[in-house]
Amino acid sequence: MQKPVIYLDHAATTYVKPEVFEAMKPYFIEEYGNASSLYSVGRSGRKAVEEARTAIARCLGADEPGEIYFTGSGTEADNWAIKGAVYAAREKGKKHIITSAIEHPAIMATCKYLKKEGFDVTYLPVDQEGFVNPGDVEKAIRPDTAIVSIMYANNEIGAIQPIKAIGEITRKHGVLFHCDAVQAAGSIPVDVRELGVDLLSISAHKFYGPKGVGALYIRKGVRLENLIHGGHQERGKRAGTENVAGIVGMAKALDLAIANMDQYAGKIRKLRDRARDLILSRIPHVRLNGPVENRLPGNLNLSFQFIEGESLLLMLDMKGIKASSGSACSSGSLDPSHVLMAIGLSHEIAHGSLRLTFGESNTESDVGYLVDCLEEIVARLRTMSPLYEDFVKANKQAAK
Amino acid sequence: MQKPVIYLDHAATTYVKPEVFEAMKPYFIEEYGNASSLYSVGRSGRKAVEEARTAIARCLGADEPGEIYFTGSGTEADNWAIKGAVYAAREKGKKHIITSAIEHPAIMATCKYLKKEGFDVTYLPVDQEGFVNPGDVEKAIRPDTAIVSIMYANNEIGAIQPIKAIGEITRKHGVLFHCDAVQAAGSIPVDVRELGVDLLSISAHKFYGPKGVGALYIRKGVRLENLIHGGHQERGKRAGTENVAGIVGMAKALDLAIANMDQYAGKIRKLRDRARDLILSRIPHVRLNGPVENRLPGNLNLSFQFIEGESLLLMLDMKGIKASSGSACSSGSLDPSHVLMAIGLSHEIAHGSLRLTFGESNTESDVGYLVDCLEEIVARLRTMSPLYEDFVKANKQAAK
Amino acid sequence: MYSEKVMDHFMNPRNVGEIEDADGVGQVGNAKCGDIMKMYLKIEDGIIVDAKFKTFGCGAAVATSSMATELIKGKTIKEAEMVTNKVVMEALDGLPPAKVHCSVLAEEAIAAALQDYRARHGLDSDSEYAGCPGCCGGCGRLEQQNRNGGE
Amino acid sequence: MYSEKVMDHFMNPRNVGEIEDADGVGQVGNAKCGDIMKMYLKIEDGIIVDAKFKTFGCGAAVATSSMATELIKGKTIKEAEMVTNKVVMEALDGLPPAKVHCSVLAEEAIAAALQDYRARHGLDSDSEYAGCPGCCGGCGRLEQQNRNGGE
Ligand SMILES: Cc1ncc(COP(=O)(O)O)c(C=O)c1O
Ligand SMILES: Cc1ncc(COP(=O)(O)O)c(C=O)c1O
Repeated sequence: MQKPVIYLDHAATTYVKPEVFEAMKPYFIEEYGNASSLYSVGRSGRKAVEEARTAIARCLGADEPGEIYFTGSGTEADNWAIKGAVYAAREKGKKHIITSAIEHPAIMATCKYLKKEGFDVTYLPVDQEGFVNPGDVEKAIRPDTAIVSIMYANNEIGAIQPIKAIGEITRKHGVLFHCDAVQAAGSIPVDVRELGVDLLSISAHKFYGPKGVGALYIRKGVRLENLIHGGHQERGKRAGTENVAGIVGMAKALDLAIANMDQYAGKIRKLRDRARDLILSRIPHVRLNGPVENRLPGNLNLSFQFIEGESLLLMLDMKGIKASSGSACSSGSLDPSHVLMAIGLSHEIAHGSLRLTFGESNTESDVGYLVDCLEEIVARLRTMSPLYEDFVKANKQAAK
Repeated sequence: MQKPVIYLDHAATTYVKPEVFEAMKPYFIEEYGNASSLYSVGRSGRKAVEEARTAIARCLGADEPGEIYFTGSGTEADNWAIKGAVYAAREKGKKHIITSAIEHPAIMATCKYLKKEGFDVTYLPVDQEGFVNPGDVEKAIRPDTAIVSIMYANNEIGAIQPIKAIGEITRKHGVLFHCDAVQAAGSIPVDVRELGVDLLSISAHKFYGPKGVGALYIRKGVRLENLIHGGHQERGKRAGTENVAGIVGMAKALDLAIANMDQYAGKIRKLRDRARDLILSRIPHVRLNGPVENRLPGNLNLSFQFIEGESLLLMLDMKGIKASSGSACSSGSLDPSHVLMAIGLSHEIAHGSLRLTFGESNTESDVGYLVDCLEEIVARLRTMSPLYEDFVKANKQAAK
Repeated sequence: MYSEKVMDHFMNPRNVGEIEDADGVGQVGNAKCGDIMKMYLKIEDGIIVDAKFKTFGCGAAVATSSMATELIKGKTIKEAEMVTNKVVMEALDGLPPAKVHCSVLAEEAIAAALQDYRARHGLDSDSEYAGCPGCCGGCGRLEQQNRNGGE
Repeated sequence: MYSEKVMDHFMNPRNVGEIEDADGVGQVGNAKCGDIMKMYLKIEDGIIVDAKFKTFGCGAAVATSSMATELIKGKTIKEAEMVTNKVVMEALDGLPPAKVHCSVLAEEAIAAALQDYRARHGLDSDSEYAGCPGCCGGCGRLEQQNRNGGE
């Protein structure tokens, strides 16, 4: 029997949609010219890049295509936003960064590096559901604050942050505001004007585009130091021969995502909710991590008490189900997810977490299969768990 | 009549070879998992990335696959090598960089930025053919020299530098040595062990691989600061979801290039030499820029007196011939190529330069057509040139 | 990332469970780090006649527990003490670098169970088992030291 | 990057050449910057009856020279002075930002040729042509000032 493959890790990466792949194809072989060259093969590359820029500017609600800069990843866009802003602000004596405790490593590791370099970093806490309080942002702002960076939607627990409210505050105080919208773009509406952000990062492979392409929105008039120096590409702000095919793919993918967003979000929200409700009703000792409302439609994050996440992942994989976990063991570090810790989970519960992120390829029947498998696997792992043994014994004791 | 398209700008970028494209394809749609994830779809991505790393390590003569780190471009690899090295050396009080006057902007702009940041940069001159003198490197080394960065082969005039001799010197003095081999890799043998380099950059789209993928060789034991911070990819040294398809494409392309190198180099050298000889014999007032020996097999760089390069490019383009120029006008800056200036050309002669870089797609008949077109266009532009008018008048005067 | 042997011992772990009348029980690791191993031993005439485990932890933790119990069954105590983390790892065709600590945990769990056996039976406890590379606390000795005044 | 009009005027430039018995000749730019424009004017009764050019420079330099000569032919001197770089650019459907200086050069070449005409014919030279936004030196005036002591 062919084992089914049920991909429930769309927040990690997505496949390239066939339409996107078709759009990219000509730029590998036929239209291969250097987009910065003068002659016609190159000009078609240039034209494709500029059309992609225009499309992405439109998708993100930017005032002008010229506010979009292509990068080699979402991580690069995040690095550029933060380092570029604080290096540019350094001469004005500004050395303070405000961010949250639940940012992606692309922001966290950048801030840690900058701290070592002498910058000050404030990590705002989040509440039990995973939300930043805009009031906390306001309180944290200092005269020397160079930038505030808060993600739009969290990659682990899907919490959608009050970006607009934060944008009003940063604007009031004249502080630069960066938003990591890597998880949001393509799943929920992202409008830089409405949000009031100055800088915003996206990454193509999160919305059915290719890996290795990102973009940074830089509001007109905002000055960043360059991160990657060299040739005059991207109007002298990001050097390196343009990844024409990748850029075309990103624009096509975002266009498609936005055209189908309501339908897509409706569908995956329904699957997600159904999975959540079935699991919570059929499996005991499960905790929902993250919020119920204001959550990415495809994101589900659960902790299964007494068991460890990596084991769970491996057993699910054996059943053909691809998921992820905030367990330390799955990342190679010793501590479990900083996001789960930030919303107040104990280490033990955090280690037992499972992230299921639904997407285009999922169906109703996937949900049924998932829940059946989970029920069986969780039970099996619990019989192997010394923690569950202790729990059962303690219960027996109490019942006596 | 269908206008022929003759691509003579292989040094700017190449198309993706069909075999390379085929190798990449599965990693867009079927094998799309995140290479850093735990389950099997991701594992096939991981496996592909590691096989690519092994192949590239082999192609470059590295001791271990673990010495190869993937980046988003050749430019990023160059930036990382220099910034990573000098930032890591900063704490030891080292703040001096040695490079040449003819490096690619990826190095030049990086050094300029670092100079602004307080580092010292020595730009070594080159001789009339475009070669760095290893003795100059030795003389320039100071106790506080953090890194020497000399390119393997120049992108404009094709001069192949005495890297091995320089490597012996840097090793003797215990100074780190970076080599930008972006133009060399795939065209001439590149063996990090034989060359004695510590760091070496390559870029896939220069050897019939995809754009937006590069690699940095980092000799085991060499410590660099990270350039892009975030997740644990590339063993914690270069964050960002791996561009699996791109990485696979780079490895396949380099493998193919090395397997066919002798044949390929022989073919394009023959075409290049024939074009050079025909042009020099049929068109008056032409100068060969760069060396005769120790030159990339596909590179030809000529200056046509009395005319300007961009005009020449545009007219060639109208004939279907794609080339490039060191003229300022083609780059958007005011000064002509720093490389042509460094080998001692006057502004006027530098503005009249034409770079023709031969590659796989070229044939004997391309050469004939090229020379015919050039002869006609050069004559035409000269009749329009006030400089040629002056020259002719002065000659008449002298003849009287 | 895991070898086939690891996956086999993870998916089909040998010796899962408890031994009700165990002669020695040892538990190492803690939930904070994401790994707990509990080892039950049945010992007769100095020979380990049965071994069982329960493990909360990753694939490697389960597999090393399984392999460790397999390796010590039928062995004398002294022989069991030679089942170091290296032996367990080799028997599993290796572990990824980030997972080596799981094999150390398995070694420590055996040691802890044997220590418990000795304590229960009033046997001479030199407190050092052959494979101990220094005191990691896995065997409970560090804790004991701390209770004794921490010297 | 260039408009169709620019490409047309580049590939088929109008009025290329010299006028042997020109009434005014102006040359601006220099080889160092990569652009030299030389403009020849034939002027009868204050009207530009013929204009020709030679240009060393990029596509935009050639196209602006061509367009500029087209625009001033048949015009009075005063009218020709209204042919500013903006007028030339608009007639070409625009130029890329990096090429705007070429249109300035064309304007200056006309001014220089007219200046030469005035000088040759002892005409009153107010030295300021309508489109001059200040002294760029293109008309030779700066040089003249410098010679005069640089005040
Ligand atoms: C919220 C967030 N930010 C940044 C990134 C980094 O994107 P990439 O891996 O494409 O560089 C990711 C995904 O990995 C993410 O989820
Ligand atoms: C010598 C040299 N170094 C670096 C680069 C930069 O490579 P990329 O544009 O792929 O970043 C190039 C080509 O553009 C080059 O020719």
